[in-house]
Amino acid sequence: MSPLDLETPDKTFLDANELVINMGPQHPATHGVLRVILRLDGEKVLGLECVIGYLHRGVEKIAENRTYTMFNPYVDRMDYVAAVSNGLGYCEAVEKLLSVEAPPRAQYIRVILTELNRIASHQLWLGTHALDIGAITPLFYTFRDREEILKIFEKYCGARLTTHAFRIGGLQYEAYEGFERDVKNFLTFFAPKIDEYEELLTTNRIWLERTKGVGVISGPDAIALGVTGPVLRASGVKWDLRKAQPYANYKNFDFEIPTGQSGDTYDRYLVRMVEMRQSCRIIEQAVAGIPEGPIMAKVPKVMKPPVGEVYHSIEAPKGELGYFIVSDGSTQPYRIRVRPPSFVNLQALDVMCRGQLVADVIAVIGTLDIVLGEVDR
Amino acid sequence: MHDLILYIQSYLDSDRTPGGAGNLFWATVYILLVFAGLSVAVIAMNWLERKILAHMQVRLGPMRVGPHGLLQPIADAIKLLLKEDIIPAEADAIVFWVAPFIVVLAAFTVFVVVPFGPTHAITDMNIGILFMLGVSSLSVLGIVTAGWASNSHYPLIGALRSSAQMVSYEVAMGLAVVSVILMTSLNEQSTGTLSMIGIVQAQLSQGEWFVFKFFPLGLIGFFIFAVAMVAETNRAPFDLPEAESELTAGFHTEYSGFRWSLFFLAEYSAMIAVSSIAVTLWLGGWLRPFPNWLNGSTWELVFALFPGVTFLLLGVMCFYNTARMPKHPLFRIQTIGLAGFGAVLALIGLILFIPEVRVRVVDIYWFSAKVAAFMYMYIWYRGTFPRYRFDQLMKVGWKILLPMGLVLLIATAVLAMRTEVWVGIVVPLWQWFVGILHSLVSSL
Amino acid sequence: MNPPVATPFFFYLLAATMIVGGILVITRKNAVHSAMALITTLLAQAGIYLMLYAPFVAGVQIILYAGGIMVLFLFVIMLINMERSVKERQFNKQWLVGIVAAAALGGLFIAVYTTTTKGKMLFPEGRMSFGEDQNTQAIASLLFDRHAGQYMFAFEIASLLLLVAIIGAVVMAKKRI
Amino acid sequence: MLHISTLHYLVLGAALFLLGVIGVLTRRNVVIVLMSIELILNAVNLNLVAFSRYWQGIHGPGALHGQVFAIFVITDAAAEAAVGLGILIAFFRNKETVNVDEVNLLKW
Repeated sequence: MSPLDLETPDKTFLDANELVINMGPQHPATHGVLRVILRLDGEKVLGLECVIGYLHRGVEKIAENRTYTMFNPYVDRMDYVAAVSNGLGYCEAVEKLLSVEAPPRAQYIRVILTELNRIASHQLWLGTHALDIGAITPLFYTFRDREEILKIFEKYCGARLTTHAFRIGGLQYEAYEGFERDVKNFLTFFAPKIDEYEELLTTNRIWLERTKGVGVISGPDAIALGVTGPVLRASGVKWDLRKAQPYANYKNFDFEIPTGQSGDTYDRYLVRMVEMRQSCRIIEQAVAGIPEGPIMAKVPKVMKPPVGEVYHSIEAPKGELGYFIVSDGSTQPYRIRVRPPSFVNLQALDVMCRGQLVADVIAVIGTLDIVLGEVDR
Repeated sequence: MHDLILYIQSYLDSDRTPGGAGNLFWATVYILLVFAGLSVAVIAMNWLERKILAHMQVRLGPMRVGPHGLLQPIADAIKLLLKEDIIPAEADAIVFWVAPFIVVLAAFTVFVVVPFGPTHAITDMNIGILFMLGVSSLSVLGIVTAGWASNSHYPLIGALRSSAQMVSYEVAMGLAVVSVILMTSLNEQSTGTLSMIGIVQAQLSQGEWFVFKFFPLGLIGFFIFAVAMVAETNRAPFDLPEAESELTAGFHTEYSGFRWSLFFLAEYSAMIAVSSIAVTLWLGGWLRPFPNWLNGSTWELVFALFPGVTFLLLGVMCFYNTARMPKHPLFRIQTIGLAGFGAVLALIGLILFIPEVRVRVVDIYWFSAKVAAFMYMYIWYRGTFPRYRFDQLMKVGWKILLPMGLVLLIATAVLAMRTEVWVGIVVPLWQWFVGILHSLVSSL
Repeated sequence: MNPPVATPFFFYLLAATMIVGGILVITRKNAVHSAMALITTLLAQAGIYLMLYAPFVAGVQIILYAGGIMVLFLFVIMLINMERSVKERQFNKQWLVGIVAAAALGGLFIAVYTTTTKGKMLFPEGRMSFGEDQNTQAIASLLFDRHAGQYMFAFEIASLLLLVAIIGAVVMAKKRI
Repeated sequence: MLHISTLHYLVLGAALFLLGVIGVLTRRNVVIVLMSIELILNAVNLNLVAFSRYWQGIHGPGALHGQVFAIFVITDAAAEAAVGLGILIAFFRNKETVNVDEVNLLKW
């Protein structure tokens, strides 16, 4: 893709110059501090360029000056709406480097929390996405239900958003008294709520008109751009790391990978809705099968992984979240590189928005489900 | 003193509108009454919209200022009036200054012809409905100039969108209105009327509301108007000019304080104005429901008691909620306030039971009740629907509503010219169809 | 039958508004200001129509002129970039000739209107007031009635004219059809 | 003068007409020229309606021919404005100006 040429705008209708509009970084619909430079012909998007970095905190650089344990809380601050998944990815990557494995009980609790977090992340996405398209009510419904998940997190580890739930080698906290009951209660509470969301949106004429055929990206294009997660699956590519490269103990569970056909915004919406239901299925199986046993593997107090490098990726709510860690044998990583799903998915924005209208840019930003903390790191 | 009462009495019993009688004094009184009523309605609407929307969205809405947030609109109004009135440096100051007033004037002037009752209108113009449509279309000018004078991208786009939207939906709206005007001509002289009072009286003399006339033609016309009027007032799901997620606040982005509140006022009174058109044209204006089915003097009395009962119920609701207020001393003032408010409402309800008062307000009550139903629909739409995209909005206006309106107009014209077609062919066909449907359903 | 309401006062008020508005239209630099002045003039003229017991024409004036044509004007003014023309000279070179010609025309008007023939004014006043109650119906019967409708054909031609204008405007304004 | 006669309206119409003529003859901005033409048409309309009133005084309340003509003139004005503004846009697109003086090409 060539960079936008802002110096020599073409002539358009009525010989008016092309309109170059700066959307963001202070814009209600860019989900944070994303700045999008739009080149418009009237309301039609001729091209756009994302300007990122407004939330850059140098997380990867910080890692080089922290020990492996000390860096763990930092990853929660990347995708702050799916902090548990970030922690899982990091812990598993370091575990891989150390060649240890978390005990089964820890694995189960990890899966439960991660899947709960996936639901919470999707709920936040649904609320804000619908709000961008103009439906204000789903936002409040999803936030009401997300609260129940956050309560479980709070009871488990004391934090609601940046949980720091996992430790390298397992868990710090044993599941609290009544954890299983709370999770089961949540599942029975939540099942009808998804129907409630779908009732408001799935067959709503205006919702269909706003999302069908908007922001289409084909499967090959999505693969070429490195797009992952629900966005890729909605384009018909059945690629979910939980199935493709099972990590944690996902191979023990029976669940399906939803895919779409057309790769438009509506399919992405449907895929995520089904994913929430599938997450419920996984949690149900996991809660039923939590084994007894230790929650922490034997991990040295001072971690000195052997010299080498490791890449480990998990299926975060937004796509493939990978950690590439290079160890020089000391207590601190030599280099950590994070492959954040939002950052890579954001690349697709230009392809998805060309030829669409300004209002669709909003819808597409919403449907990509980006979190700027993760994009900018 | 006695003369004064007699003077008032003579006008209360007059069978003409003050404008029709050419009485400037009473016309002025009516204008002030309508203006005051409208302002109260806008304030009430502000509070109701927040509360109803909040309850639809599982939250409480304003609760702090006054009991159940009853004083919130007043607090907001004071805040807006005290705010600094900013005129951007690059703006065209005169036009920027004038634009909100154009919008407000257009929104308020239409109420000159709104018939709250057979005599309760400021005046009854021969061109009533034309006047209403024309004057309400003038608010486009205010919006366009507001967007232009702000001298900024977002307001300009918002203003162009808004005016394009209003201009295109006016067409469909006009067609629906014309079909009603054709229906008014179904009398012995076969002369229709454009007068708002005349239209309601035509419904009275024909014995049915126009929404049921030539079923389903009247209903289709009503539907077209009901969609177009939401678009015309820039409300959800057609609130593109104010699409917050795209254009921040549309044409009034650069406005603040008092001037902004004028736009707000205009938006709500325009909503009330178009709802009154719909009520007058299709829902029988001030006529009470079920006049044919529930007739007789007993039912007349029952329906005449409705205004009082409504206010009493509102008062009872206030008392009920007074009992539910927290018993903490901090809430004492609020509790007393709510009880007082309930007492006032109940008192109004009791006053409305007095026969002399009753017969004079029952028209106004039914008219306002129907308009209030529309107001609720506006809030409901806002809570339910996502927002249309601009091209889809235009598609709905030009490719769906306009052809529907044209077909409707032609069909109504044919039926109005040849009533025997309706009585002789369409009604039997319709009954036959309904019969088949009925037998199908019962056989299942 | 409506008694006339403060006729001279309202006439002079509306007439003054119209004249001032008209002067502003032809003197303002900024076309938007001109358009606003023209809208004021048109609305005042609708008031004058009401005074002449022509409510239907007044309604059409509001809905078509002020609400339709002027919105079109404002749209076009906003679409084309006027910044340059505001800074330029506003009147053309033959402005003096133009004013002289207009003054001559005005002289002609004065000459005609002050003419008296056999001691009578040119337009003796009928001094009758008619109700506006049936105005719309009367216009409708002139336009559409099967027997009295002498303008039916003209009305159809007018609709054809509008169609031609729509197509013409689209062809002119659109670059690619 | 307490009574407003037909002549009053005619004088008002004439004044408006003259203003319009001055606008058309002296202004350079095409948009304002078009607006001046609207002024002229309105002056004509005013006369027509005034004459209609006068005519009603002679031939009874049904003689509304002037008002019908006024409606036709308004229709005509709408058509004229649409086409005129269309031409204006085409002109602006090619010459980037709205001055009448610069309409000096027969072909582009």
